Amino acid sequence: MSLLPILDVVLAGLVIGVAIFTITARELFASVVGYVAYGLLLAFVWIRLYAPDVALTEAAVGSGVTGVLLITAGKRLGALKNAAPEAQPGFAFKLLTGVLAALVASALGAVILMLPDPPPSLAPEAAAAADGAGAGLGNPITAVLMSYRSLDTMLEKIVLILAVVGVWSVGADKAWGSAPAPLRQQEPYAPMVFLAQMLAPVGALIAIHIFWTGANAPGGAFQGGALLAAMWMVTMMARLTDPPRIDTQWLRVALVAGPAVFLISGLAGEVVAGAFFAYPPSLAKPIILFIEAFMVLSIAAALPMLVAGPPSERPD
Amino acid sequence: MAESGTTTPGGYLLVLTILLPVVGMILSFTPGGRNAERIALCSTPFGFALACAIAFHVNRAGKPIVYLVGGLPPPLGIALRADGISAVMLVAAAVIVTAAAFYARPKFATPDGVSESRSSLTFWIMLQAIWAALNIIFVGGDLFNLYVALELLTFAAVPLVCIDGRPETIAAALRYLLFALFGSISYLLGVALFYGAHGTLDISLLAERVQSTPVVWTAAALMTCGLLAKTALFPLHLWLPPAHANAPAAASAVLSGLVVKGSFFLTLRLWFYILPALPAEKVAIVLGCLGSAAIIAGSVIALRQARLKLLIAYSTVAQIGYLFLVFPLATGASSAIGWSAGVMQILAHAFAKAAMFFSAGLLAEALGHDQIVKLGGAARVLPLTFLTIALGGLSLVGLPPSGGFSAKWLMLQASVASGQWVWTLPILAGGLLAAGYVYRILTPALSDDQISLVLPPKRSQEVIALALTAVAIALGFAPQAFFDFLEIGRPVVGQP
Amino acid sequence: MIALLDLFSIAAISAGTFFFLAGTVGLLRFPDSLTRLHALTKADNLGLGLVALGLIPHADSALSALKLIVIWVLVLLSGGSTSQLIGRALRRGRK
Amino acid sequence: MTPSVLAGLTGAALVGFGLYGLILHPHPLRKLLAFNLMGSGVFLIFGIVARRGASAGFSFDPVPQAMVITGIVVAFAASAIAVALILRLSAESGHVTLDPEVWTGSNGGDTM
Amino acid sequence: MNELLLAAAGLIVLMVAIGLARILLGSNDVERLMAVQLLGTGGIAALLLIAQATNVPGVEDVALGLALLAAFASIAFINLLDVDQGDAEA
Repeated sequence: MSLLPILDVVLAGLVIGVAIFTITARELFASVVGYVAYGLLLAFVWIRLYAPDVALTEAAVGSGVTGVLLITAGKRLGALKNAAPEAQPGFAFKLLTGVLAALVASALGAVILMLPDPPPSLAPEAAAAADGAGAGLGNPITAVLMSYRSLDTMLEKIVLILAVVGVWSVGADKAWGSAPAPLRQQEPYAPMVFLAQMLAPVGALIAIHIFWTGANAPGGAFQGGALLAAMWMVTMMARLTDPPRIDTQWLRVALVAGPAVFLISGLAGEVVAGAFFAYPPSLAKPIILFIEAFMVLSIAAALPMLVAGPPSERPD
Repeated sequence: MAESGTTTPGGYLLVLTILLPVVGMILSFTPGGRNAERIALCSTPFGFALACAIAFHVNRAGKPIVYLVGGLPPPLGIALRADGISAVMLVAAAVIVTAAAFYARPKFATPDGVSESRSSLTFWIMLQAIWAALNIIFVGGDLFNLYVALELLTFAAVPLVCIDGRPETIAAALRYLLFALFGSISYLLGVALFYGAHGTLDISLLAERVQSTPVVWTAAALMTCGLLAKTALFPLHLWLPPAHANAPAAASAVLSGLVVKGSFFLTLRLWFYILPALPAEKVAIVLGCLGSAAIIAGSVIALRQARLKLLIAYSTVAQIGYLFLVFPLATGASSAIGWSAGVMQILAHAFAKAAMFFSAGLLAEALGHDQIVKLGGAARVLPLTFLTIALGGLSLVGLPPSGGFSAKWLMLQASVASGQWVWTLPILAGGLLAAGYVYRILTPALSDDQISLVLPPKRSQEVIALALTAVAIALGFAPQAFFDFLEIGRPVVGQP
Repeated sequence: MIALLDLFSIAAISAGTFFFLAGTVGLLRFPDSLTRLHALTKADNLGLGLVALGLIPHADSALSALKLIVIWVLVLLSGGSTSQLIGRALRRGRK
Repeated sequence: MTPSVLAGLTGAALVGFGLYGLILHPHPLRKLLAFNLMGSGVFLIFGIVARRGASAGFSFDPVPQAMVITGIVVAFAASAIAVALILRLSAESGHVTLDPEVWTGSNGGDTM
Repeated sequence: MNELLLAAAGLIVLMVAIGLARILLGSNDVERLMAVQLLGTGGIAALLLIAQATNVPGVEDVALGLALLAAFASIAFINLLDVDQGDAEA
């Protein structure tokens, strides 16, 4: 396969080129477009690293939802068209920063070339243990996330709730309890409504499919949840739905459902399987899928709420 | 290490101490409203009991207690471990969080007439989240798990800084967040390199495997750099004073007393637990120099502050500097003294500083401002508050009898015993400068000027603050058994 | 049979690649934004369709073949609607 | 040059660019973009660690990949909080600057 | 066969690269949105070809996700643009 290395080099060059564009673009808007394109490109690099799960996550969250978050922010700032009214840093400072960044990058590059050979790996252990606690999960990443590093995954969902509270807390006192501002102010055009009406149901179906296959193939709770979140945001942008009030009970329950179910199962593990966050081997797969289903729900609720921002004072 | 591979008796307490505040958070958030404060106030005493139980188990076993999450051993699974210093920190965190919760009750109770208010819900959830994150940091045995905990800590601390919504607090919070994010990503990069080099992130397994290679040095440098940014060691301290000075007093106390200690604790874990095999004398000297610079710079700037809370915040910058003297002092033959000194300094500062911030908050509410020049005569109208400030100041300056005195005395002993005389200079100079800024607060307050109270302070809040300084003072009488307890599970540095 | 399918794949994928080439040439050579948009969306969507078609014989299962088709339909749908919206934005506010 | 080495060097370069932007850009939203770029560079380095760990019939080591997924989520949550703060700051004060000089007037303090 | 797939993928990636450079470096904001379109079509085509040639499992799902997300990003950008214009007219 002689073509593959050339392809890799072109890809790396493209990623770096778009990254440079993102950093150096004069306007904020151009920079954000560059960032979204960059995220989609990174998905390729992840495919080349045999990491389809990460590719999907990076595309969905790293590029898609983060991109929308930044665009929405730029729009609300009203600063998209001329984002740099501030004093630009001086040349000496630029040079100094450039030298520092170049030093860090080259040291890092050198160290990466020095990583030990043969490389250490937990892949054999993970493979051997796949019959154990992660029983019947064909996707080792799901096994790692849900079984071996269950504490991390549970805490990561807690981080999401905390971020939602953090974002809400930035709002005004008197707006507390009301809904965040809609993602679009005026009536949308017909093509956008049409697209949203077609895309959202198909997308939701695909999201659920990706969650479901996650037990055995690339995909899983996070990727499925993120796609579902994107679809909810599509309907918000076409004004088919508006963000819910933040004191809505179903919203709160949806946000905590994932970590709460995870936590309860974790505590039950002490009774059923002899340790917190342990699963009885015969039931591991159904329990994991059960927990993941609720995590999909929590993620699908949390990401759009994070993008929608704090509750807004205007009664809409 | 044989003990790292299996769950020990009492190990389940480690999971519970993490899960208790997490459950509290979830329960506070879902129904919202007044439940949040009820749950927080009820759960903190339980947390204190759990921390004491952990300390009891560690003491009885005489070695660290371990829990394997899910019964799965590292490197694939995550282990939780508590040694002497973890247990002490757990107890200290529980005490200060409990004190902060009860102190904050009047200010952050949901007002009558509304079912839920922004600042109350945020405060109670974030307080519990900080507590959860700190508990994970104190008992976590896995570097990536600790990364998640660090992020949890940041996301909980930032909203507390800007909870009152003034623009300057938001700017302070944003600056804090950007520093903290830089810190986390730098830490995470180090984690990636450690995994790439040694195939595990478990602290005790890594300790067995690390060698002095460029990869390990780079990883350690990146992680240290990130942690220093989060700990606000000079010259990365710029975010701290505005953030800590602008938060409400209950939050400032937790931020200054505990949150910065979280990332410092991980720096200790990194150098003393993972990398004891590395010849790190130069690193220790660099950290010691930065610490010394922090002591001097922080104290000098504190001397020049017009606002009381900013003065206390800059004093935190200085007191953080002392912590970093542990690195040169806790190596070699006299390492036990240096280690004790470091832990004593963490504790004494945590309690004294929390009490000082509580008092500053009471003072600002009672007088309507916290300008130092306008404090004339305040000590006569607020005697308990100024008693607290004076006793806390005693510990910060390092006068006997106090925890601060013990810490600085032990540091001096360690520098002399290890032949590193040079470190005595910043220690003594810092003490003098601290005396200067404490004097600056107390002199006008003790004058005969007339001053009127806007609002008399709540006696319960004054008592809580006083109780915390009492702990800081009582630390000065810590028996030898306490120092022996701190030695449990400490790797011996510099002796192969 | 296998050879025939391979031949079909080769033909479809080559044709698809050609359309991508054509799209980029259009993008570079056409004088204004609207015509460039025209070149890009039409040619590239056709290109993707042909590539997907060419890969269908290699799909592991009927489900993956179906997914390839769904991918194309999705891209067509979103490409059609968004280029309409981009076109409208271009016409209204040239900047 | 193997693909994983190439990706690793790309990751290192991205960390460099991100760091440059993070320090240099005065606008906090641009700083945030740079932070995300830096983050993706770090994740790529996790990616090559995972790819290098291919063995025993696996084409990758699942542990670092799982960590990247967790890391991406956390980075997004961070961005969301930062955006909320930036928007609130501009709504309250009309300008978005982190320059501490601007914020010292109200206290009369001499913050550094 | 694999060589051919890779050659096709390489050509498409090259086209995408040229297109991206042309679009991003131009000075027209609306036209920059085409970058996302370009990646949504060319990118997915190349992705499918590379994955087929290197035997990465489950790539159809990734491509499905990318297709959805490309549409999602485009909608968000357009949402922003015509809001801006609406404001300008008002």
